[in-house]
Amino acid sequence: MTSKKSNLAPLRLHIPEPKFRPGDEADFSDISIPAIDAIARPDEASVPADIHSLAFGLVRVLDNDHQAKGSWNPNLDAGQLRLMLRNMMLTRAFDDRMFRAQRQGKTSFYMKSTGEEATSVATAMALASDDMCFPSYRQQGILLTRGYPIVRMMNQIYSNSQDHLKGRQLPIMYSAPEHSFFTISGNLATQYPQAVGWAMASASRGDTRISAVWCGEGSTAEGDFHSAMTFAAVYNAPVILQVVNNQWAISSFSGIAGGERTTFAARGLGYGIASLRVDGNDPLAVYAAMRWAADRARTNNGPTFIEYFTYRAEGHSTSDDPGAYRAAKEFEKWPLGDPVDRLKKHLILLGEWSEEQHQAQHEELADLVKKTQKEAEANGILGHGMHQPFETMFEDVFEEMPWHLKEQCDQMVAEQYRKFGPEWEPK
Amino acid sequence: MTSKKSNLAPLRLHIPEPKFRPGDEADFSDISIPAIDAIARPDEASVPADIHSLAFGLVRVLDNDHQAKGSWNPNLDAGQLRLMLRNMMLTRAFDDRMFRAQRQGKTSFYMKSTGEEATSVATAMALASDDMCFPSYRQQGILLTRGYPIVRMMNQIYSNSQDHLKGRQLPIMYSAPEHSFFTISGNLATQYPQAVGWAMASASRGDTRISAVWCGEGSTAEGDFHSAMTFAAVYNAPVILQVVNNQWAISSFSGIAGGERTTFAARGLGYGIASLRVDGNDPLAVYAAMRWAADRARTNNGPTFIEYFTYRAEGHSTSDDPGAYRAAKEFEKWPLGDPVDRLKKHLILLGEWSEEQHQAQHEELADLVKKTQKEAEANGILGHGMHQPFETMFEDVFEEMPWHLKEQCDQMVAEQYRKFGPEWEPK
Amino acid sequence: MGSTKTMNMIEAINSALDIMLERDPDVVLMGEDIGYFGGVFRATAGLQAKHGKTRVFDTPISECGIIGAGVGMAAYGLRPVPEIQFADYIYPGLDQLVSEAARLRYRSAGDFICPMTVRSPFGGGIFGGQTHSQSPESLFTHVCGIKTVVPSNPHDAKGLLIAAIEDNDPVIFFEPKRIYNGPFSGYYDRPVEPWSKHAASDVPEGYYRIELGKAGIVREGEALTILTYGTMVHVVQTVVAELRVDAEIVDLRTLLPLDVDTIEESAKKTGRCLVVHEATRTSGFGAELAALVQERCFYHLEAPVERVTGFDTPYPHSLEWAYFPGPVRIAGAIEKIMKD
Amino acid sequence: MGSTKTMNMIEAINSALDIMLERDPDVVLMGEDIGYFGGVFRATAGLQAKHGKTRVFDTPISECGIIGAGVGMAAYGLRPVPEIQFADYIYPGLDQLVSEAARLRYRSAGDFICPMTVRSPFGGGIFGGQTHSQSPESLFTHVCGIKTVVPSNPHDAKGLLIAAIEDNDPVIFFEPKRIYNGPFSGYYDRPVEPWSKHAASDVPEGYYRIELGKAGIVREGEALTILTYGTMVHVVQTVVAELRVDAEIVDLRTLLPLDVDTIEESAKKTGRCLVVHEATRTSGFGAELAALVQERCFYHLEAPVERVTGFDTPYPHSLEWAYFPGPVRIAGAIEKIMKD
Ligand SMILES: Cc1ncc(C[n+]2csc(CCOP(=O)(O)OP(=O)(O)O)c2C)c(N)n1
Ligand SMILES: Cc1ncc(C[n+]2csc(CCOP(=O)(O)OP(=O)(O)O)c2C)c(N)n1
Ligand SMILES: [Mg+2]
Ligand SMILES: [Mg+2]
Repeated sequence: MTSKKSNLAPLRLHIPEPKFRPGDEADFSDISIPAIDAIARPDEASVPADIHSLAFGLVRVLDNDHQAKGSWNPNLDAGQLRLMLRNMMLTRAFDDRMFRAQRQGKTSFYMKSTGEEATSVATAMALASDDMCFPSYRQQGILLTRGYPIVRMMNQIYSNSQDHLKGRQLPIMYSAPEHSFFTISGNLATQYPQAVGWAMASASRGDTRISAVWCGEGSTAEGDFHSAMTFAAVYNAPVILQVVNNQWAISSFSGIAGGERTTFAARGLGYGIASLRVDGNDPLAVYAAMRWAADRARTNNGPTFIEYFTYRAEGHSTSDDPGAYRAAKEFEKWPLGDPVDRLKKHLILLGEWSEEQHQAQHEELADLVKKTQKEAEANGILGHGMHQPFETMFEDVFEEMPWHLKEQCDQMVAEQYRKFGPEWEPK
Repeated sequence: MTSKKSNLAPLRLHIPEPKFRPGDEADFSDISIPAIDAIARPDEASVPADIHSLAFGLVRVLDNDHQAKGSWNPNLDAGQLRLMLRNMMLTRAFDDRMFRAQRQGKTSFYMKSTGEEATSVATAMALASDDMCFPSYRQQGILLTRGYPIVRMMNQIYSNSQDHLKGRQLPIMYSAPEHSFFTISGNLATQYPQAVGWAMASASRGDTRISAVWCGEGSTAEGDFHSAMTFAAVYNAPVILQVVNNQWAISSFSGIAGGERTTFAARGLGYGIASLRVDGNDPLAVYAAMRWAADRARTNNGPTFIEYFTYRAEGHSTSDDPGAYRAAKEFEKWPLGDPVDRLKKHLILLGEWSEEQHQAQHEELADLVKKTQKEAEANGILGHGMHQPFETMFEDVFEEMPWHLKEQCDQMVAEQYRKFGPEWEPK
Repeated sequence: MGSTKTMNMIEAINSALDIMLERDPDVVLMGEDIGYFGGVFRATAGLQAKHGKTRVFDTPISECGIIGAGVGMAAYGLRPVPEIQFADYIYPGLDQLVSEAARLRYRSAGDFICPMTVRSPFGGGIFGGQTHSQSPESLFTHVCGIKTVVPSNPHDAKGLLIAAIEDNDPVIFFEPKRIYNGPFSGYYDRPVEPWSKHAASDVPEGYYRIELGKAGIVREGEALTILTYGTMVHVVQTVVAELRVDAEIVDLRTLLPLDVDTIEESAKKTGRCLVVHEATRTSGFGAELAALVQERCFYHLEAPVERVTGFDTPYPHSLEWAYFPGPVRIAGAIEKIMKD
Repeated sequence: MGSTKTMNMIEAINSALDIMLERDPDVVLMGEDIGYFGGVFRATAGLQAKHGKTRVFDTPISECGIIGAGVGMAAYGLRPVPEIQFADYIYPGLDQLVSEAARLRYRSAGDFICPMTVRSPFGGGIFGGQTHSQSPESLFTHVCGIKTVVPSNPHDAKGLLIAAIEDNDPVIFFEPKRIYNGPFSGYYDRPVEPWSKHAASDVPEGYYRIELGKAGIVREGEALTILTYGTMVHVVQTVVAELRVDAEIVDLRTLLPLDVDTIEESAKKTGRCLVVHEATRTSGFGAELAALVQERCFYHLEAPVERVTGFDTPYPHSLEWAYFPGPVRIAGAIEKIMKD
């Protein structure tokens, strides 16, 4: 089968491999961090072809000395900065609590966003509250920033009797239209063309609302990603397409998604879409990039593609142990630090925050989450009976229930009687 | 539903529109043709990141004065040039004849490659004969260049008794493994990841054969395209990924595929793949580009992405009338001319060819094709009984025929008896 | 509804789209070559010129993008009506249809819905070979959350399409391309009869609906029940006339939700049942119909439910008339059922 | 074959892959997270370290790319064994499976073939919600040119997987993830029984094949025939034991090509037939089975063929045990059939 011409060297298959595996000492000194304003902020009306270099640079605002610097500095006031910090800390507190709840067997599944909070919180703050968000599963920070009731998130996680989604969805697959937050899918990247379609619809109606979509760097390999980029470019859709490059897709490092040869931000160039690469652990840079992109979209300057360069500090979900595939303590060595920590230090430097305030807020948020958790658990936890009525299973398949689902529903009810005896009552 | 903020301008949906429609006078004077060697030929071992500009330039060799110039000049000898011309002329003669055969009702369907012959013929000449080609439906020039018997192509087009594909495939959907030509699919772009997989397999076995794949600019929008580019980049596969940008996808101009904002060649940059934009009507440029790419692949320098900038001179297929959606005579005004004409003039300029020789060859090829057509028609034309035995319909679904297909085959045979009487005999 | 006009299937579909574009600013058409050109089968001819480029437009060749963008548009509040050029090419968009369009309402408990109608020409009989002839309808009937509709004539096509567009759930609307221009007797060697000779070509010019989920009885009869849809409705009619058998012919029109009452009543009445479709046999929709009928009418049946279908092979280009479930195959099955 | 060892499903699958990697240099494994990590269910654990990175490797998250590249590798001459992480995520790769892998041999008249085995965990019962619980097997049985296999125990899983990999046609190999670590009685509130207590966990360490297209009779009986596969084989066994009904339980193992002889013989013998699967009901594989059995055994049947299936809704996260076709649903159907 193989045909080897003697005068030609044999071909070789390259299989990307991360630099560090369990047992190795992670060392990120080869990651180069460009200086602030290595590329200055261009005008929002810039033509994509003129700003290619942004896809290979790194938008930064918070410097190593924790000062906010350069042309991208969004110049937020202290109140906004504190709110941003609080939203990120709330997200982290929520994640910690819910992770524990899963470990305690109160639900089936959970996913933390630790280390990546800026990519949800700062982006949500830079958008208008009615701009439509199409998140992946790791953007809980958007909901918390937009003031979605925490107890509702928990009810969903517990699939309990008050779960707005009737226990149908895996934990964390929220849906919140009144907070302009699209229903989360378990299927990666499907939200990408949907966000573009939503933006196209908004534009076709002369609306003023734009849309924004998030996915992981691993998910960029799906065909949906490409369809979305193509449609966004062709119709100049008012959409912001974002990739959270947290270096890992379950156990696969970013090289398996194509990260060895170029940046993820570069993907946008091929479509003629303005593309930014941003320090995803710098909440001010994230805010500034989103703001720039949103302004472009709002002024009919079209779509923007953004890569947030960040790091997934924890496991992929409660179902995996990162110690099995990557070096320990990678996050601690991550050259771009931790977004919460960086914003905290910046605020302290500004004289607008202190270690004491920080510690107090930490405790306050932990308490808040704990208190809310109790409230949610009063509505039930997974697998302990306080779920939605069984018949709800047959609702919402269609607007009106067709005969075959009615029959199946009756059958299910009869089965419950048989199972639990005549005392059983459909709730 | 629509929410209009009074202080914001309404969004607008952009729908791309070609510059000319039926009734308009086409004018391509805005297409800028860079000078030869505006970007010189880089070393084959160049790193993709260092040669971005090639994706926005235009690889050219044959100048307006019909001389071959510059660093890309492949310096083919006169014999090779004449062979290239002959292969292109043969392709055109074949197309003309088969188009007419369809019009005469001898088959159901045909697709010409007029104006694009260089993208098949010159590429095939630049590859080794055992490099694997994954064509779309418009690369008949590869088969003709590689010496595939013309009569076999015609038998396939007529779905006749000698059709190697047993009348199963739509006309022109050839398959020729002994000529390293993959079975053509009706589904656009599916061959893209397959070509990458083939190249990965070859590399993993230490083979020396590379693969090459073609699709139209319209087809680049499919998710398969993106999967292929991603896999090619990740595994550094020895594959040449080509887009024949002939400006049209049935009735849709290239802007509907994303051609308004950037070049198609630019698509490759986002993956970190070396990318070339080439004058597709310049057979020497096409040859040179493919040669460069093939050398890269063979030396483990990885994949290359090539856009051939060309023009679809005729209708999409026998099923459409281009006069219904584009300006008449666009091809005549195409600034990059006709590949056959350009190579002919070059050869004449070199003193290696003459109008008389050209005319004679034109007639010789027309005769050859006509004679072969007779031969093929002796094996039958579509719908006139000389087809493959009916039972062949059930073969090759699986390697061994399972019981249900055997039953269905028996049923079919019984139906034929009922239909045609007891004289009927399965052939 | 007003006056009527003689229309073929394409004209009836075009009329439905035109009316819905007119009535409802949320309706948007998109697809490959459907804009200026009016579609490869001309179903959208003239609609871009009339309703504007942002209402009727060409798309990139990405079925995933077409359906995915459609889901997003529907979530915004529009009623997109994408066209997939051939049903054979729906697979790249299947994930967006089955994992997204069909699931939106359920997974969001009604927060987001997907009132999208995906139109697609399907079926064979036009020498389209294996990639322009497929009938994948059964796949969609297995996916909960999507409705599947197949019209068999101009009148139904228009009324069903309007109902589909107005439906608040995703609908896949398969148009039997073989009968776009005229009903098909099943005799490929006879001249094509135009729609104008068929009663169902008398189509109201205005707005009307045919309810989804309701079958039509094309011919009443006592001897056996024939369940069919699309192109095969006409082939079955030819054969029934030839055989002079008193068959009740049910044109299902909507495969999901199915009109089980009409089916059950008819099968119980006649005690014999034949299912006819063009799709491949194994796990085709005929399997569901046969299973259902024997489940619900077992004690009324005097013979097994028979299936006449395409063979379990790809649709072969040159041998399509040996493949097609034509008059001979149908006649054979009817005779067998009546003998049993 | 040599000596045997106690294995669970995962270990048996891992052993089959290991042996095939060893025996045949053309075998290559690829998929999301299957390399260094060994797969989210650990089916490929240790295989990269043992056989090298170019034989067992991680892929980008693109099911289209995985299957598409697999088709190309198979055309080259390899025997790729891609993993799709969950069957729910197979749709983005469906076009490459149904339009390419399944068609290669036919459309090229044997010039190119596709000896590829796509492995994918499927089915529910692990609180996976609607996107980690689906059973889409019936879709594949409708597509001609592809074989569909579902093992129900470690012994079969290994033998069938080896046969699938050696088969010269594309095979989709669905692994019921609920029983990876132990058979499932259907009583979710009882402790999980490990495979070690089950006879079928006694697995030869070496190479052996179980022929595709052959069902297994799990229990002989006279009172009724139960056709099932995967997880449901075990649930059915529990119920049959509880009801002390003399059922013949047929584990289909291969859905396509189907072992029609075993089915027919059994159904004719018992005169009663129940089909049990976890997939949604409408157009599920049970429809094909019911249609076939009544077609071929009509005059032997004393009751309609019944179907016990998942409901026609997405798999609901928290209500999964009301959704699952468990002991109560099966018992009800058996009682009904025996009464009829
Ligand atoms: C279509 C599809 N394929 C596979 C999966 C399984 N899966 C879930 S998450 C995941 C990794 C995603 O990685 P990335 O996109 O980088 O996002 P991150 O988890 O890092 O935020 C995979 C493979 C899926 N959910 N959907
Ligand atoms: C998946 C798929 N979608 C749609 C089609 C229908 N179709 C056939 S050719 C074509 C246009 C292709 O245009 P392009 O890629 O530019 O190639 P060209 O014909 O110009 O060579 C379309 C839409 C198809 N064959 N396959
Ligand atoms: Mg990631
Ligand atoms: Mg084209």
